[in-house]
Amino acid sequence: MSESIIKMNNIAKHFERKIALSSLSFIINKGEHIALIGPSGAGKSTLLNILAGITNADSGEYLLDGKSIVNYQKRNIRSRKIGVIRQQFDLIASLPVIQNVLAGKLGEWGFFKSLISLLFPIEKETAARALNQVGLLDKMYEQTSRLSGGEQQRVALARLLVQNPEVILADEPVASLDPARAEDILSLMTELVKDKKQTLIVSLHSVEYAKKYFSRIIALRDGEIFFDLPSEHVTDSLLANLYALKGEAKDG
Amino acid sequence: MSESIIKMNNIAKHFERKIALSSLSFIINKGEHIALIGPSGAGKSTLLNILAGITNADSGEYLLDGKSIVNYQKRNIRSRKIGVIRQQFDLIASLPVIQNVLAGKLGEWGFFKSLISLLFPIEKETAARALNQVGLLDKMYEQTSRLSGGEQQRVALARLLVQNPEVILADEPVASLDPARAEDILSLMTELVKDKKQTLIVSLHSVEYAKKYFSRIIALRDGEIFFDLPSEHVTDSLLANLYALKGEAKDG
Amino acid sequence: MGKFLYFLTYYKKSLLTLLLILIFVWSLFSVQWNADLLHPGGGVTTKQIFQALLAPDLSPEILILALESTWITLVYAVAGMSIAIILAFFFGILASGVLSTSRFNLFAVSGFFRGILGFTRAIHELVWAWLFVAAIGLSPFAAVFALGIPYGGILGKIFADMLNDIPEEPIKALETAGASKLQTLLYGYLPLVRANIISYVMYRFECSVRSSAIMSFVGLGGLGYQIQLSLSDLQYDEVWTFLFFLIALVVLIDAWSNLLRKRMVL
Amino acid sequence: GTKEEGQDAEKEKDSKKTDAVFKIGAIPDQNAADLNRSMGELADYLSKETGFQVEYVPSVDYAALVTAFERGEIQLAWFGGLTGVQARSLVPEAEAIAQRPMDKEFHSVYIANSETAITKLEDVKGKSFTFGSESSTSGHLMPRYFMEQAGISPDKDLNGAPNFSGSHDKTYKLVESGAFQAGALNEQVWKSAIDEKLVDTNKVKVIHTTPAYFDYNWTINDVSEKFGNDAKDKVKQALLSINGEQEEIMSLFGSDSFIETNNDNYKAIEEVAKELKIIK
Amino acid sequence: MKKTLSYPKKKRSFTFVTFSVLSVFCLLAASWGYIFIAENASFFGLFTEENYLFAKKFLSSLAGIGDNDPAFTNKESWIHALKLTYETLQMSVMAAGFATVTALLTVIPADRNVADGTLTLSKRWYRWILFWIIRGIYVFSRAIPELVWAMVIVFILKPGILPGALALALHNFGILGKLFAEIIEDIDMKPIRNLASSGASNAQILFYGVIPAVMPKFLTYILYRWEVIMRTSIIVGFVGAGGLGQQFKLSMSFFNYTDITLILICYLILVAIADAISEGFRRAAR
Ligand SMILES: Nc1ncnc2c1ncn2[C@@H]1O[C@H](COP(=O)(O)OP(=O)(O)OP(=O)(O)O)[C@@H](O)[C@H]1O
Ligand SMILES: Nc1ncnc2c1ncn2[C@@H]1O[C@H](COP(=O)(O)OP(=O)(O)OP(=O)(O)O)[C@@H](O)[C@H]1O
Ligand SMILES: [Mg+2]
Ligand SMILES: [Mg+2]
Repeated sequence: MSESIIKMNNIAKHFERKIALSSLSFIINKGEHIALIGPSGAGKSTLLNILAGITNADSGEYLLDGKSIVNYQKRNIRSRKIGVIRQQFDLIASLPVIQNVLAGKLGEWGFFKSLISLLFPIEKETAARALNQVGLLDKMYEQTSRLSGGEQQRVALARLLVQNPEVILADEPVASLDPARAEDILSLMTELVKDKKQTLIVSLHSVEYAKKYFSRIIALRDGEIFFDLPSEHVTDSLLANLYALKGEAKDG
Repeated sequence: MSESIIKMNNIAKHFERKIALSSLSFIINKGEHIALIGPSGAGKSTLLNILAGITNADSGEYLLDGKSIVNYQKRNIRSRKIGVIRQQFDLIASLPVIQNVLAGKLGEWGFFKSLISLLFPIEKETAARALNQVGLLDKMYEQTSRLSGGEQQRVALARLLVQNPEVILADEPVASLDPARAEDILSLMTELVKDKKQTLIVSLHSVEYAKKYFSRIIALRDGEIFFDLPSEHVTDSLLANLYALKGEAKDG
Repeated sequence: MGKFLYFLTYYKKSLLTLLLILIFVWSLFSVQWNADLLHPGGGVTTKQIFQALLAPDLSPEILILALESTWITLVYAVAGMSIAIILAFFFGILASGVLSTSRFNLFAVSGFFRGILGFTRAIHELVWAWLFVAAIGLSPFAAVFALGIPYGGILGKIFADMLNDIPEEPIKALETAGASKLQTLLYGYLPLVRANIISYVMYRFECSVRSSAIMSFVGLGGLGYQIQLSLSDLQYDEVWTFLFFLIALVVLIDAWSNLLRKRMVL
Repeated sequence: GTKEEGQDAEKEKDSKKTDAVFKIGAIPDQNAADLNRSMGELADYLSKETGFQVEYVPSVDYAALVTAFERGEIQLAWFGGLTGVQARSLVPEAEAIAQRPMDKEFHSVYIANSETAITKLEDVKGKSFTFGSESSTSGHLMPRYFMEQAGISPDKDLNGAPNFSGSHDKTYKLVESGAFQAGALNEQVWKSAIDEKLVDTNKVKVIHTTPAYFDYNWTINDVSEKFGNDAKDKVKQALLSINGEQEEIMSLFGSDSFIETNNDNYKAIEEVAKELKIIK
Repeated sequence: MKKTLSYPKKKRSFTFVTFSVLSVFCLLAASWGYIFIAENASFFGLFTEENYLFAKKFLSSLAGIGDNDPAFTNKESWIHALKLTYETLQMSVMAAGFATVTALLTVIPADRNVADGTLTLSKRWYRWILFWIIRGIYVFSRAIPELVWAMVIVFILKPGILPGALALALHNFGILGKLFAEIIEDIDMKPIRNLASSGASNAQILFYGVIPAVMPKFLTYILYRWEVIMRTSIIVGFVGAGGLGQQFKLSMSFFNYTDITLILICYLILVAIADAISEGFRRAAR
């Protein structure tokens, strides 16, 4: 079942004079679970943004499910293929939980349906089922800003369940959580994704988690692929090299 | 040389109905390096604030260098005993780096001296030496807000060097840094402190770092001491218990 | 030279502050500072005004009149604000450019609407009032429009700025979930600015009450009209009564908006 | 009987087929409360006499009244000399129809606070000074004219720029209180203030009186379209037939009757205003 | 997995926010109702041919049509107007300056966090009394519009720039005081506590912690208020407090429409300049 879903060919991206990604190539198969690691500024977020179609690469080719990403300009079409989850600031804090979850349906709804739903939530069932899966059913009508960091992360997960894309991208989804909560979210995420055979690409700061929850690790450094290996082949010396400092003064 | 510097006896503290610390007792010797760990809401920050004299305990006895903390009401006297470092938010972002470093001298200076120094920094030498030690000499006149997170943490460290207290408290000093920078700061901190035989108490989220850089670990959970052991005696099963979830719903 | 630049950046804020202080000092030279500034009888008048402050006219007729004028003042303020909010909503969204799809659109459309908002708020509401009275006569609508137009400009600009200052992550997240521009407005921009915009509108409402009070100076009723009549008869005690009603109204709205800000969750 | 009159009025209204309100106004040159009361009564009187539904519209500002008159929102207005000229130049059909006997020979008085050493007009040089409204004939235009005739430039020779108090009542009150050392106002307001003991003559004194000029008048708008061709004559008759019986109304005007006047009487004022560059 | 879930019901409660929303609707209905019914105003009555003609006549008078010597083509009028513009500029700067100085002098005791001792980390009983007195003065001075202050002050001071500046300053003193106090109340306490823990006294905290943190915001507000003062300066002139406004009132009384146009042009230029300068300062201070 090694059918490829993402193909990247010589992807490059720079901001003003800063090169964020230089000539990246890799292939990702359907159903793979991938961790993206690397020091600050390595280009993880940039890569995920390109994968999500939020940022456009300067050059190179990006095929999503066999078709170039330019065929996915319409957001509601793209949203069925790819979903993104980041830290809690992805949610609209001033809306109730249920609205944030139902936002995963916006790609399917028209303008008036979404306007009405803002006042009288439609498809409550869908939202309830997703919230139940992440264990937050009782917070359905709570204001999102009142939830703790870990709970907000679960709400974002519930939104993705409602959106139900083929590929799920996550940028440091557990950076601000304590160890217990972080592991909780990661295991929940990998569990839920397995059911539906979705592809998962997650950037992480912690090598420990990357090894524990993901089968393949792609390491970036200075915008290049430093290594791309199955988790069990990643050695401590490789990691030490990956994170080696080039002198603090250079960052900032 | 096991002369005690901090003695805590049945210290308790609550906020409204919430018990943050319940009847804590321990002794810390001069020159010890201690890591404080525990899940979110365990009371780490509260304990550090009490140690720093910023918060007063509801009950119990706290002896600093043999005298009760009430004898240190005068801030400039206390500041020679105890210094605090937290995340970058602790600096005055709109002042230049040098002023933030020299603020460590405020306890010694009179009003007019400090007013003049705000316009024409005095004791530049002292500041320069401290900044050199943390490797930021070239950023002396930079606006503090322009520095990166890691650099700001170093500025806070430089201020402590100038203040030169006997005990240094740090609340999650590396929470927002990537692994390389986090380790860099922790090793720098423990290094500098060793030279002057200062006592160091640091709260951390990462058990890994706690074991690597500190000789003694105090673990808090629900406002009580869960364990207080030399680092090498801390086992994985102890840690698993420490962070065990009681159901997400209870936090936040 | 390098050293000079260094000096400039290090002391930039102090130098700017110094410059502002110097400009202020310059303005002080426009006045000849001597006893001549005061009317020979200024002292007497001051005394009379302060005596009246301690003994405002509390006779029933004046109180009823004050209550009535307070109501009219409030009516014009509320009506003016409702027009201002409608203007600000549409113009603010267009001026912020959050709905623009292309870069050209962004600059052309938002530039154009920012220009309109800038013009409407550049002219003081009393000048608008005078223009309207001259054009459509002494109709209550002259007062309502005169309030609504400049306030629409102010609110619209702030609204646009707030929309522009929103962190982009939640919006990006909505977009990746497949939301169209209009849907991001509904589910992202509007809920995110709601609390801020409401508290700003409340603050402006308080200002509009004061503005509505002075609309009378072009002949439109309200508290200002009574104040002007009493002042022209030199009845300082009545003036203070009316002023106390105005202050009470302002304090009430201020208290309301404070409470609302506290109760409203972000 | 009053009942019959009421019925007559009713009938007349019907015959004109008009339910438009006939609005009168007056320049706010005096105590606003008094003005409201007397003008209200005048409106009642005119309703009774002419059969129109007459209403008094208060105004806070001279220029605002002229503008309202121009827009046809006011049918009949009590103007000063200057505002009347302004109004009639904006509405060419408007006509001055009545004035008080005293308006043929009107005067302004210059007053000064008793504690100052001012005894004659020339003494106001270097003193603080207040006019009434800038649009007032007797409170600004003519006093300014005669000051210039006497060699005093109000913009240069006084202590500070001259103030515009807004009304005649306010002028003498400000001078009495000492807020200003000297001022100029309408002689008739001054006299009635003395009669009614509103002003303390120990504190204020008259230092000069101007020569005579034409002043206040009733000016009627172009009303034939709305109220019929005879409306102007009716109103004029009603005003001219006021006599001692309508004491309440006339107390405000400080007179007991109105006499006829016409636009030409005010040519001189227009000349003065042009000379002082107040109108073009 | 098509099992129906029993999800929670939305709880509805009558909160202060719902109360406010209801009151707003009542106020709206009452206000518009009053305007349409009690004042008998008709909106469509505005669009009569008569009104159109007046508006047209008025606008063409402003544009100087039919006037063979409009003020805005006359050199002397321009010189006079520019002199007044200059005066108005001085008046507005002076007003902003007075308001700032007085607000700065009073703002420290007017902060809630000073009164309750969280900022200074020490309590004094008299601080609350001082707090309420100063806050009361702020409310008093800002609730009274500039125009009313000006009307009172021209009784006391001779006509000119100073009464105008004072009237504007009195009103803005209350506004700036309140804004300043709110900024200090919202200050981030962490750096302050840290300064305290490195031994700074109250005065030192003020200079090293509070002032650097609030100064940029203060500057922004001062400049922003100055823009507003600029706009309002024309208003205080209406009652004789000097500057462009006084001339505006006189020209209105004498129906010199082109003069009014000229003054409005100068006024708009002034407002535009004020906007540009204050924007420039804010940029530079960033
Ligand atoms: N919008 C931007 N404008 C300019 N430079 C940018 C922008 N976004 C990213 N960069 C730069 O591109 C490089 C890669 O950034 P990126 O955010 O992808 O790193 P990252 O691996 O996600 O780092 P972190 O772990 O800190 O999140 C960095 O040097 C960053 O400074
Ligand atoms: N000012 C306060 N008011 C009310 N409750 C408080 C306050 N400060 C702390 N608490 C409560 O006291 C408990 C201990 O808090 P503390 O901040 O010490 O935890 P912590 O161990 O530092 O957690 P974290 O790892 O999240 O920083 C928590 O339940 C917290 O909610
Ligand atoms: Mg990143
Ligand atoms: Mg903490």
